[in-house]
Amino acid sequence: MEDNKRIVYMDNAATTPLRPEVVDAMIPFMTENFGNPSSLYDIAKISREAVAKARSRVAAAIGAQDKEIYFTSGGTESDNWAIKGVCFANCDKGMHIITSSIEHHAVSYTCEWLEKQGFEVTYLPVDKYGMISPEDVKSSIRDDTILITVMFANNEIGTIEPIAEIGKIAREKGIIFHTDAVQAVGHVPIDVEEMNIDMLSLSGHKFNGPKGTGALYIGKRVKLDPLMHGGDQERKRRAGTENVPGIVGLALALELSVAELKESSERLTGLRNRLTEGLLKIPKSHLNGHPENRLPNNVNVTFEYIEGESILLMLNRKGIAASTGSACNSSSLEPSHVLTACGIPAEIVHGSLRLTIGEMTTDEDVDYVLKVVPEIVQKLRNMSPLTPDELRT
Amino acid sequence: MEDNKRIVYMDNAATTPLRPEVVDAMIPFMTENFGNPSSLYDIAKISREAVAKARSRVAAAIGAQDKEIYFTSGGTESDNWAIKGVCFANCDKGMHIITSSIEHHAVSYTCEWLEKQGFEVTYLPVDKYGMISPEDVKSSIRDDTILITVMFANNEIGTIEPIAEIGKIAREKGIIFHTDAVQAVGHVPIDVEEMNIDMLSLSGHKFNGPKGTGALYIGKRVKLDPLMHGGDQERKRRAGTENVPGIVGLALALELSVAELKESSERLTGLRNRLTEGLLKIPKSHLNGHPENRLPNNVNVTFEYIEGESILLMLNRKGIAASTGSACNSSSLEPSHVLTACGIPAEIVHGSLRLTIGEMTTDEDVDYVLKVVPEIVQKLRNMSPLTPDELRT
Amino acid sequence: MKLDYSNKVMDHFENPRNQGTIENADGIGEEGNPQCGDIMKIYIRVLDNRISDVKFQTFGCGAAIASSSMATELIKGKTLEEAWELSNKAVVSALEGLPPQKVHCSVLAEDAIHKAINDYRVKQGLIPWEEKAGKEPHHH
Amino acid sequence: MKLDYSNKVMDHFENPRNQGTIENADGIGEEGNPQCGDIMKIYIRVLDNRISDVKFQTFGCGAAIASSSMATELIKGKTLEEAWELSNKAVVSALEGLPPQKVHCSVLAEDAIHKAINDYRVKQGLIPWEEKAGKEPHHH
Ligand SMILES: Cc1ncc(COP(=O)(O)O)c(C=O)c1O
Ligand SMILES: Cc1ncc(COP(=O)(O)O)c(C=O)c1O
Repeated sequence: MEDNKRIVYMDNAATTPLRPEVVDAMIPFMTENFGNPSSLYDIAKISREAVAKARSRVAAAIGAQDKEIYFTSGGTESDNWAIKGVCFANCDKGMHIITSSIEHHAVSYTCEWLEKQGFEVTYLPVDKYGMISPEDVKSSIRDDTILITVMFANNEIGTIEPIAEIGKIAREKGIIFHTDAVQAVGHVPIDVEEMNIDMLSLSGHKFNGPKGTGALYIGKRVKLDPLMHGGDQERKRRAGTENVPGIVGLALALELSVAELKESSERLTGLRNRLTEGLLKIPKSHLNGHPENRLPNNVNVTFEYIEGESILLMLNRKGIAASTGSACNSSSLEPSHVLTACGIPAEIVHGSLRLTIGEMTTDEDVDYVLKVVPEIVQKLRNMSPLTPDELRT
Repeated sequence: MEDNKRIVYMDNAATTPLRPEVVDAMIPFMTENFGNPSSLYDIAKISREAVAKARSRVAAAIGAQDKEIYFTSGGTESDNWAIKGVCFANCDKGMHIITSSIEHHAVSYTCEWLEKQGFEVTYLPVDKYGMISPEDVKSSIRDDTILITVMFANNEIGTIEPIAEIGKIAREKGIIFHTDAVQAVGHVPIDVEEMNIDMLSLSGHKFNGPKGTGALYIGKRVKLDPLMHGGDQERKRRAGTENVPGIVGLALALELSVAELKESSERLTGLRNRLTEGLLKIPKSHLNGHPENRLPNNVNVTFEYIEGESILLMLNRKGIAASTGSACNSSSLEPSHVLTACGIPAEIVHGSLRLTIGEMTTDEDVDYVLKVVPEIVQKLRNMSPLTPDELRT
Repeated sequence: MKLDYSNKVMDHFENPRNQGTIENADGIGEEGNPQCGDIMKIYIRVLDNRISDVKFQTFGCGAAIASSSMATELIKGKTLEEAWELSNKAVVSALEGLPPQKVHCSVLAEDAIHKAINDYRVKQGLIPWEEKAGKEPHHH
Repeated sequence: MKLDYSNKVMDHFENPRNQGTIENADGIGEEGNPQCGDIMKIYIRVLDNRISDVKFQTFGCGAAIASSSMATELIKGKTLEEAWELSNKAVVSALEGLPPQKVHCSVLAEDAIHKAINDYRVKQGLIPWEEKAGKEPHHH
């Protein structure tokens, strides 16, 4: 690491820093107010009331009722619970699930596991922008379809899906509709009633709340099995001693995010657009995801002839934290299933860079990134055997 | 609440206060070191290394290897994962599980749910002290038994089970042996190798670590499905962005507990014995659980003619936080399944009081409790229609 | 044990009114059983068809004790007809609410009072009154 | 992307040695393909049966670039026989280790060098050397 270098964090889709006021709200529940909310004595009552207040805050943030909010250990648990819970509780009605081909692995691997248990899964295709077509959802519905699960916004390319339309179709057919809104909650307006959403997953650390915390909204009409069997917590649907500081932190972070949503999303959209335009000035670069229907904080660009991990390593040297959908992203050497589903050719899929901005991001950060990235792309292109001569320097 | 009253927390089996040094160790990971451990850049590396160090600490505490430790969201998740994970992965070999009739609901309700999925479960009886007999385990083993799950120490009555003997039997028969050691870890010495334990559940907030954190030890020979499908975390076995502060806190708290175990368990045993002897001076009172083979921090006494919740409410008035296995303990009005399994008659099972001491407990606390409890018992007995005249005042 | 009792409940639990027995009571009613974790015993003294004195003994949770205390307060000085009409709902609302899983305790109080009144009537050679149909049952 | 590269890897990644091309090279070897995310191209100049100069071009991750840089360093000035004997293991250990999922990058370097040497041999009218049996394969 170079000393005294500028640090620019542009991986807010991976995780976000906790807001200082959220840390402050959590601390008392890590110190004196440590009571188990299920107990009867006074310090337990403080915890219990804090959890109740947190539940109201989360409910208000997504247009739900308090008793429809269940706290979990994160987006992954919420997704697993929603999908497995509905499938196990409703397999007498049918064993068919509809999902998309660009879901987060918390959804897609859960579906694949259920296939091994005898369920059938339809993985809907997406267009080149990563958009799912409500028509496709409609035409995939069968008599034995018990669940539709489609993400609200994609974590890699930022595309926002037509959730309200899909919700309407599901409601008309009486099929439970779950959405993985981990990347959307706190970033775009959501109303579960208006959008006909039956279940919604969210994760605290994606909106400046704590890691290891999440929630699942479960509408009143949904029948589902627990994923966590055990104690009577969460109205007997999600066992386990409540993570009180985590719950308090998640709820406050969400309330603050939603309160500032309009203002902050305008600001981020401005930064995002400037970043995108600047990066696309680099020759042979392409924007991934939808040009307009996308998260205000997401930029995803592919640079031909170079590979993502080496871009990231060089960015890290310059103090810039970012992400890629490249092969080297995982130990499996598979290129991103999302970019592949969008039809990005295999030869160039490896050269993608995801920059996700956040509350901390400034105009100067964008300037800095727009100065550094072209240099790095050029340096790696000079090194690559694929680069055409006219792009070498 | 009376003002300026003494506060005596004797519900450490429900949850424990965080150690101040553990809070201090967690804070940096809630503030500047917020990186997602799966990422490549420098702040992520700090998180990654912290998680690796935490894993070593947990492994060392129970005699396991680092790569056998998997972090979870708590004891409940560890139990659910261990049991469901083994059952789903091994159902081709058999569908029979052996467990006890005094397990925590995180185990027993999981088993009951698996029964609905077609598994068969043997619930072993216990003697009047809540002891499971290794002979019973042995004679219950069938050709299609794939899992034995027996708790290390009971959460209500503190009885410590003959885990090493059961482990030996399981190993000889080649059956996977899981133990819910949530109440034992950090309180009694444990060595998974010596005791032939294949899987072990633990929960951070039971040894002065954070809530919403846990771990599952999974020995190398165990094949199991994930409970949390999704990202590549935890060597692809437990998906979800790591709760870095939680993991760091759990591991430090465990390391400290184990380092001090001998000393603190001697001290607690002394306090426990004094508490027990003092309470048993009350006429028509009985000790629940094993008189010697019990957790150093657990006292569980039944007082005839009165009911647990009313004892707790009066104790709370006096600043004493405790627990009961009474009917009113849960919304179901069922008396404790543990006391019932020990053969405590239904008429008196309701009058039980659990006092679980901890690091904070002092000699003065014990004195205070021994002064207050007899008064309360007498007050309630005077109110009860069941009390024989000679016990009224 | 997620019980958040009202201040009224806690007051009656901590300072129970009319706790005790009446020697040679005119009527005694007992309801509940120890297996279920609650028993209520009501003693009444009747003068000119009015409950001139009432006492209770209760084995049970906070809500059971508070319900006994409140119910006895509500019938003290009332005519037997008025006392018979005391519903568990009236006890709950006088207590400023009970947690749902504790409402059965108030039913217990109503039932015990009915038993005490009928015990008195039978002792007087009168026909016991009948429980209203559709009354909320006391679940066990 | 849980990659913790050694300082050596990072040094060779950030300051690659022998990066570039050789005009009218005596031998050129290319290995890998863009679908898999890595391609390595090795250029050699041969003088008196020795590798008097060597350059590489690489498309790929940090480990691929560092492996190319290190492998070229290790064969520079060596006889063709010595260069042929360079194993991927030697590259890994010179780099002070590679994460398991990145070891294939070092295999790529070995393979590309072999191809360059055989390209030279064929151009000289010699029979290409054969790969040892049981050599660690370069997985794709
Ligand atoms: C769309 C989406 N779903 C689910 C998850 C899983 O959330 P967590 O890692 O908090 O469990 C993530 C983030 O990693 C995500 O981006
Ligand atoms: C024996 C036992 N197992 C499992 C659990 C569940 O642990 P947690 O509430 O941390 O999920 C507990 C504590 O509640 C317990 O005492």
